[in-house]
Amino acid sequence: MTLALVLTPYVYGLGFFMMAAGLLIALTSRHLIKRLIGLGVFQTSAGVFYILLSKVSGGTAAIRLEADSPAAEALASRLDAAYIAAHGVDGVVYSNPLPHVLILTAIVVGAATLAVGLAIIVRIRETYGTVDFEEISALEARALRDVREDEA
Amino acid sequence: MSPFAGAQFASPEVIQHAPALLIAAPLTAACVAALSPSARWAWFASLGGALVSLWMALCLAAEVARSGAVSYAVGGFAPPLGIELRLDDLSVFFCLLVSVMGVATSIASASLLRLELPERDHSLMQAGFMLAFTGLLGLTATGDAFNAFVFLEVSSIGTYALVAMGASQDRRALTAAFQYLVMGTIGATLFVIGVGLLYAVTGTLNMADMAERLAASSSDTAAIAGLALITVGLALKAAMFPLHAWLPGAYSAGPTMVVAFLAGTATKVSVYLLIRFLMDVAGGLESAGEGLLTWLIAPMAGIAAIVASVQAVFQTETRRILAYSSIAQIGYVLLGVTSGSVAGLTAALFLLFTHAMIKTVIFLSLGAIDHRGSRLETLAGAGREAPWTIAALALAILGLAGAPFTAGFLAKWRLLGALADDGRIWAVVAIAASSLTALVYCGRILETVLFRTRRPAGATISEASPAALAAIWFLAASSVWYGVDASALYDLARQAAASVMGASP
Amino acid sequence: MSLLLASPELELVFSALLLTLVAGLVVALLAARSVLTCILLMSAFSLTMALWLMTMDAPDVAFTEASVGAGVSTMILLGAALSSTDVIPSLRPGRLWFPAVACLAAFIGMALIVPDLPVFGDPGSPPSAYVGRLYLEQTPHDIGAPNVVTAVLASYRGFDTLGETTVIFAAGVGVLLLLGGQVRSPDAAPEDVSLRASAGSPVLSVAARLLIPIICLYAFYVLAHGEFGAGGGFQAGVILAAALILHALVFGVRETMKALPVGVVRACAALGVLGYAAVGFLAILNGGRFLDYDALLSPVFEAGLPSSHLAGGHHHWGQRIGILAIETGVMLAVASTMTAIFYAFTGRVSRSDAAGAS
Amino acid sequence: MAEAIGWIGAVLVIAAVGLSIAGAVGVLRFPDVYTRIHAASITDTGAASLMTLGLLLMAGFSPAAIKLCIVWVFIMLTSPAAAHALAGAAFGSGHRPVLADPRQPSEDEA
Repeated sequence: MTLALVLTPYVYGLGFFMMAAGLLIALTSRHLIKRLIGLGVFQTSAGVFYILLSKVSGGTAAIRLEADSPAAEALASRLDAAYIAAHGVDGVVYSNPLPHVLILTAIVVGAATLAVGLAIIVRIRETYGTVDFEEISALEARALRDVREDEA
Repeated sequence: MSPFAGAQFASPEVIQHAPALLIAAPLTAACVAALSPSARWAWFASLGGALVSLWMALCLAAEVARSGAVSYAVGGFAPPLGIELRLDDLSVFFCLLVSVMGVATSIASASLLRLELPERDHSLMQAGFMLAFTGLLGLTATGDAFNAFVFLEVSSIGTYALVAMGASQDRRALTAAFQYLVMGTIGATLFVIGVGLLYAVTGTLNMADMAERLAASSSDTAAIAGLALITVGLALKAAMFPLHAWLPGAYSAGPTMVVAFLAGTATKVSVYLLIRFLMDVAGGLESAGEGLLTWLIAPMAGIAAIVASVQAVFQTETRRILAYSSIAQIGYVLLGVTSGSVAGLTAALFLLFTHAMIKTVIFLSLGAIDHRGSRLETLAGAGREAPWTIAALALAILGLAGAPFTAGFLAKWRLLGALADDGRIWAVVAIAASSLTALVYCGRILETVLFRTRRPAGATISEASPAALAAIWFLAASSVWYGVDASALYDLARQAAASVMGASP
Repeated sequence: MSLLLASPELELVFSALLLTLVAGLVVALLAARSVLTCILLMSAFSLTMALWLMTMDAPDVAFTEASVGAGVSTMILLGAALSSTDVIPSLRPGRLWFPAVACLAAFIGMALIVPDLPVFGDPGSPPSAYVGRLYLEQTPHDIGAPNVVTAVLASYRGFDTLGETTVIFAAGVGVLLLLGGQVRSPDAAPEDVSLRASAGSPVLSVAARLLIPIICLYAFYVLAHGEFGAGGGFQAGVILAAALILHALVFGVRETMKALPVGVVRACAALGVLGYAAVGFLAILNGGRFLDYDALLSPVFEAGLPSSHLAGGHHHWGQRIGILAIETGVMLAVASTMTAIFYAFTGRVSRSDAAGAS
Repeated sequence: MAEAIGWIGAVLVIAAVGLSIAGAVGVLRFPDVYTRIHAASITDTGAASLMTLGLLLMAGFSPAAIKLCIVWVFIMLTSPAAAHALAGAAFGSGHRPVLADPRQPSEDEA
């Protein structure tokens, strides 16, 4: 358990680092596609956090095994009986399935966001001739100035 | 007394399943709209979906008035294992808001779409609109924190593309939609991380269960962080100052039916979730919810009320003026929410509902006379060319300015009263200053449409179609009616506020 | 067999090492300049993430992450980025500092709450000890499927999955709205966007002819096997879409569109979601709650089925049929939406190429 | 006996990992597209074969063994076809193989 205590801040730290990095890419990149990629990293790192919550030490994937099957016995052989009795379900220790389900949904949502975002980017490129954020802002500013001059 | 007490709109068998039908009906309508061969059939599908939802919302309002909160275990699994749809007074209030605006937008949508987009896109536009409608209704009805995220995305994903469809009129719709997508996704992801933190502390996703376990938990740093993330995420979605940058672009460039619906509902539903999480789920953590409300949201709302109003004065495009005014109004509503009293929350909810009606009228009528991202001056003389539409628009603008005998006036008056009673003089000053500023831009719009004459070069403006006029006038007339006799809506709002604050109405 | 099993603590260390690799790829992504590099790094990121998910006992998620993140996402990213692979410099430092400080502050803020979070791998943490454990205990009784993830996904939290399918459908509607106006009929379909080398390459066409039916078969296997192992409607849909996309890459989009026009694809997406919702309505009509699969079959009928739990057996036929029905709806919706998205992107790219050439 | 076969399987898997690393180095260090594809695809098939063989020995007679055999067949089918398509695409988009040693520039290049 001491090893797990050392690992805890490390793995959460990595997860939070990925969140911050993804957010940074999504907010600051000049290339619009790179912004979307950053957004994807940000969404995935939220998933990392959920999955970190799901792991049970010595557990296995949440597919129920028969208690006396060879696979279940092999898994049980490396854990002590008290641990299995306390945390196992019918003699086998499983990881928590709920975060897995949630993150399956979140991955799908990420793919959907990516598809719509890319569709908008394709249209932006056709309309403005560029996917550089700064250039688009400059083009818009110029258009606005032209309108103002027409008025004057 | 709720105005729905004693009413019964359907047989008990239907009412029993109303929470699920409320969401499943528009979802089915969206699929039918996408399948339909012509724009006309898609319109019928969307209208049908919206009407069934409104019917179900009315049934639920009556049911909640009769027997308190309704809980529906989807799939037959009791919470916390299954997903629970839970409707109390507060959610029913927002259900009614969303479905009324949905029906109004849907009625007007066919003629609005004809003005803006080629026929072949209409059925998909209706499908996208119904999906957004489904998502917002799901948000108000769900009692499960992660399910709320799913519906947040259902309502958003389609909306991003719908906003971008404004590009056929105004190319800025594309960049606005992209910014909306990035900001909206960041907001939703922050929300889901926050829910994850609450899940890490409580081990459950059901909101009621979460509230109980939070109250019992010993250490709450992670829970407070989770609530803070949820607050920031929802503030992004609600366009709370200073996270509002995406809203003016999206409102000014999107297609009318989309903007009218979003302006009336999307930011409002985010406010609902904010209330739900900070006052209900965090109820056990007195310090956390109230701390966030008092020290984060209230000051920002005060600044929003003033800054956004001033920004609105300096805009030249009609829709941008209105977008900034929406940001200011969200500020008013949040000031009421943070007041911490039943009266304040009631006034805030009342203001929220009337403002939704007013903004929907304004955007629908602007779209119906074919006035989009263009400048205010092009509206000059509109009053003479399209008297019926402009009359409704003028009524709504009067309501926005807070003229007496409109619902807008009554709402602001009660809000100011409630805030003054709580001793929040700074909030009263902020709202008063903002309202005075609002007079400037509302006056400008009114003056342009009513008294100016059209420049010779300007395009003619034609009256809205009968269907659109019906929708516009229905909402405009109700906003005037609630200005004269507010009791029905006000009682509903008070009931909702009382149910959150845990006080007897 | 013992060779395969390391000690539990060593597993945690291994998993942390893999996560370090994933984070390293994010660092590379921060520094990357060219979009093409970014896309490939994103793909590598997803693939490594899938490996990491395997070490975290999440095979279903790993499967999805690999097929969606490394497969479909990379493909549509490449499709959208094809004509602009130019290098765009990073933002000027003057514009960078505020977001950078904000992200750093967010990171530090999140790091501060680590002591309050569950210990990595702790079986007694609230998430693992409460609802998660209830699912593990009750699935054999309530659902009867060995794969608890599928049971939760399709039945306990089936409403979430309905929402998820709707999200995919909404994305399909959005992409078709934005890009689909041009690719209605096969005659109007763009010029061949297949791999340039495939023209007359017997290797590819033979391999594709051999593989496409097998891929389809595998998709149905994944669909039906979801109850017992990793898999399910969503993964099956992505695989089915992959078969169609392979067809388009090797034989040309025009051929694929002739076989499967955009209108049909769009209708299939709507029908998939509709089918899912219909299962819910059917349950209501039979007297259950929305999406209550136990109500799908009438009790009399189910009691007559072999080893039905109503007759004291352990087969939950209603749940089983319900799960299979909604997973089929998910597969239909996902496969057709992915195909529609692919049509929209490839159709568009070659259209702008043609515009540039003329 | 079973234990010994398991160890042989483990050795094969480790050999496969070594081969993969060699392939990765090749992809990074080789001079042009074609040699890199060569490095990638030869390890793709070779390492995967060793890996499946090793895993087969470790798994013994079980349903997993049948699945492993099927996986191997598909790798043998797809990996060369993918390499072929990649090389064809590279050639089609104008990449030419480097024929001389780039460290000793020939006269017409200089």
